[in-house]
Amino acid sequence: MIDKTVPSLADAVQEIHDGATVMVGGFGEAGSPVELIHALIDQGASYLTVINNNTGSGEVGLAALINAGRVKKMICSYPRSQNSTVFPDLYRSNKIELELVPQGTLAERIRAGGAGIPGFYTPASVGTPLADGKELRSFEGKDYVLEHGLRADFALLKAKCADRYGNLIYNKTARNFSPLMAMAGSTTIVQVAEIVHAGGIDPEHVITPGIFVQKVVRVPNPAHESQLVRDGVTYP
Amino acid sequence: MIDKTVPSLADAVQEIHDGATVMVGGFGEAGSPVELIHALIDQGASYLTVINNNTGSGEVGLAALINAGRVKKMICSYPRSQNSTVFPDLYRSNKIELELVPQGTLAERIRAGGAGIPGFYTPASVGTPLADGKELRSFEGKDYVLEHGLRADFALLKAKCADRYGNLIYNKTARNFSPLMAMAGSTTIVQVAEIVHAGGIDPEHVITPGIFVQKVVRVPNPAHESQLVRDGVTYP
Amino acid sequence: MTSANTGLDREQMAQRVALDIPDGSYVNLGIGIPELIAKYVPEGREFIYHTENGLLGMGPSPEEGQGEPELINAGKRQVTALPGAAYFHHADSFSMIRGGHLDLCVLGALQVAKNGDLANWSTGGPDAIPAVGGAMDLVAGVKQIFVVTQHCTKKGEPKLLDACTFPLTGVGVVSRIYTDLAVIDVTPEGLRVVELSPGLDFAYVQERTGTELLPAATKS
Amino acid sequence: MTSANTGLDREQMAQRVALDIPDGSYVNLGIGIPELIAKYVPEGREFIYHTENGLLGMGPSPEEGQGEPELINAGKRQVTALPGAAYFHHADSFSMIRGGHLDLCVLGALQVAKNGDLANWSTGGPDAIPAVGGAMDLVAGVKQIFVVTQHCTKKGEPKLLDACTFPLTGVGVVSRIYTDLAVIDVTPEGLRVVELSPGLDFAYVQERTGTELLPAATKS
Repeated sequence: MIDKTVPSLADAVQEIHDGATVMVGGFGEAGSPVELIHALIDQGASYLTVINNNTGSGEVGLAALINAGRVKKMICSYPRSQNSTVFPDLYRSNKIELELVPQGTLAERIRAGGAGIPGFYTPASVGTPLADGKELRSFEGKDYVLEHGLRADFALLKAKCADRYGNLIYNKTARNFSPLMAMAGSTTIVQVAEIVHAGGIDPEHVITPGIFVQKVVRVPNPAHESQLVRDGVTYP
Repeated sequence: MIDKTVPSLADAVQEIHDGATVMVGGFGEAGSPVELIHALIDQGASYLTVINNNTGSGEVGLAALINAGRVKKMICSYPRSQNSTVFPDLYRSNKIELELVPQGTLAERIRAGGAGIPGFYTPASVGTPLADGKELRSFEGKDYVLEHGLRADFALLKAKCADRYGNLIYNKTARNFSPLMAMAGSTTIVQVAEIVHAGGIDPEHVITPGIFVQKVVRVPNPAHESQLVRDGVTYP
Repeated sequence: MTSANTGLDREQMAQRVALDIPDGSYVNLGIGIPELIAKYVPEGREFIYHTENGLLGMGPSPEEGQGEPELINAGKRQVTALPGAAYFHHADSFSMIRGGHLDLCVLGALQVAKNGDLANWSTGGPDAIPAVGGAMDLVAGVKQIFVVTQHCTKKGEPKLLDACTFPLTGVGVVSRIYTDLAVIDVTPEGLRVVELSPGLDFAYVQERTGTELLPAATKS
Repeated sequence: MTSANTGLDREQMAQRVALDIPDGSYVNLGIGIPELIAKYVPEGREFIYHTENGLLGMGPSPEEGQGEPELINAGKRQVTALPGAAYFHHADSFSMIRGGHLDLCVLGALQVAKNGDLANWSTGGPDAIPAVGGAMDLVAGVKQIFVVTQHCTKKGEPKLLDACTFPLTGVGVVSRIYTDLAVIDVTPEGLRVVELSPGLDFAYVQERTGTELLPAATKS
């Protein structure tokens, strides 16, 4: 019987290796898999390349992973936060690399990676410094830039509910990048608040079909990053 | 107040002009907007370029539109049917053009058109006659072919349910190409069995957000193509 | 608050922009003053707000204590969803943007050039943390781009220029500019004043602008 | 039905393929003999069937009269959806295919070459209506491609050849071939017989094959 659930957060992140590329779901705190990230900090993998729209907040979740010195490079669209100096401090002292990608291009690159599309053309960034060194091409008289599909060894995601096949549904704007990263991660690991029986999610309502998911772990009451920051929590 | 519903099928298809490019939803009979196609036959527009995975069955729906001589060119992946000779007969006598596209490439071209992506690379068809004349490019040692986004003046679709904003949900495998064509049609026209109040579709369950839809018409009990064919119906 | 004869305040600027949005428009609002526009839908019109993190049909901020950490806008503030809303993932959201499905986007600006070039993501300074978000996708894809901004920087330097000196967000993308001092169109001839804020004259605005302004067409 | 000493019938061929599918596999089945495989899931295994028109977790044909015209497979036959199924649109479906997420696809063939080239969509005849469907996407994207086919055409011509004469579906894509006469691997050295159908000998199969067959590695 197919059953993708694993018993613990430690089991879920166990195989993430030094030097791995890791996509992390979420836009700001919405959809951020805080507990999986903390388990990854405990696990110890280093020299990671992390793909997320942002760089976390406070000193929990993604910001804590960066603060712990585990991240060699960030690929993101908006590495600033109103309540964290973790990334800016490391960036200014040349201790972390940054690949800055427009948000829509980042989303489409991740989707392309998961969809077996190695390259596509987009109008975003044409004529700006973010197109420097990239191939331009004209279609019907308008310029576009060539962008490449993006894949990752692992994707760490948060969803609302899963079944044993790994079918997922999300909560409101916590959906954001996660369905794309599920496709682009070779091993997609998801924390969910609830696990239901097969058929417990209406086949019409599934957002991420289970084929894109390898491991599911239950975290019944996930923390909200903003609450942790307000409470002055730091990790570890 | 935004209200995309129109009172009749004739109103829905009224502005389709001679020479228009028209995407028609459906894979086989599942999702085929039979009533909208029949309204288009009544309306009279000709020299159409039609994009659909197939070419219809019997002498109803898409096959009837082709049989009426309204279609100059088909873009599809599988222009054969077990119970129709309409397209094959016209094709063999050079009375209709065919652009044959692999099914996944067709889907991705339509999505790309709707998503503002003018071109992308796919491994499908490399080394086959369907790649003849197309640009090849190597990414990480593997060859891919350049394909172009596809848009249409109109998309004719069938869905299960809509609200006044044009938010759509579909029925089972009748979903197929329709959410993509909704994105790629400049004017997207949808027949639905039911129209509900705003909020009547859970925002988590919407498959096609209303921004992609321009007109909605209610067809409470849509015909099934296979039933019409069994009943010996022909249109008009 | 600014005094009446030095132009509109932020709320008035937002209100002024809202007047020009046609009924039924699909609109994306940037962070800052643009966010305020949602409060000022003119009587008899309905706008549908898109936020690029995955919501169409975005409603106003929730009542104190009623918000949800996972229902936020692109500025990461808590919002609500109106009846008829839809959630979707980022690729679908930017398909709406890149595919030309949104009617209007209103953004803030660091600089705007007379040809409609926009710079709004980086001052290019050596210590700046570059952060672009969705701005480049929005200006490349949305049908019409409005800018709403203070006419000058806090130091009094003009933001409307012959050419931007900061890194660009997009080339020739802005069609109209709303400032505390004026409403200005980007035209093939350059920046043309459409409307002066109450109590201000053309010379006053020109003095605070780094490119030659054209007077309103009807006044010429 | 064929007699025992001339090889497997269609059902037996399908059953033979099913034996080689690992537990937990995501599988796409082509039209024809491949469709029959779904009936023969070996004891203790669970396969998840994908049909490219938008369903994962496809179940068997419905009971007579219980079918739905809008719940069909890629061959346009009515099917069912199992608990844990998911519906999706065509772009997502072919993302599964092109993105390498499916473990196995079993297809029919007109011809297979010794290097794994597959021709299964057109005879290239002047009167043929070309129709490719999803075959080119499947062979380009799915991790492993099996072919199940009669060893020869109805006219007795070999389908396994040095090189295909019909238009290709994909280049070097087939890894294993199941026919009524044998199970054959595509190897760098050419086609290698893995297993002969009961009652048949190597020479009998070689006679009916248009390329040199290699004997099973264990027998050499």
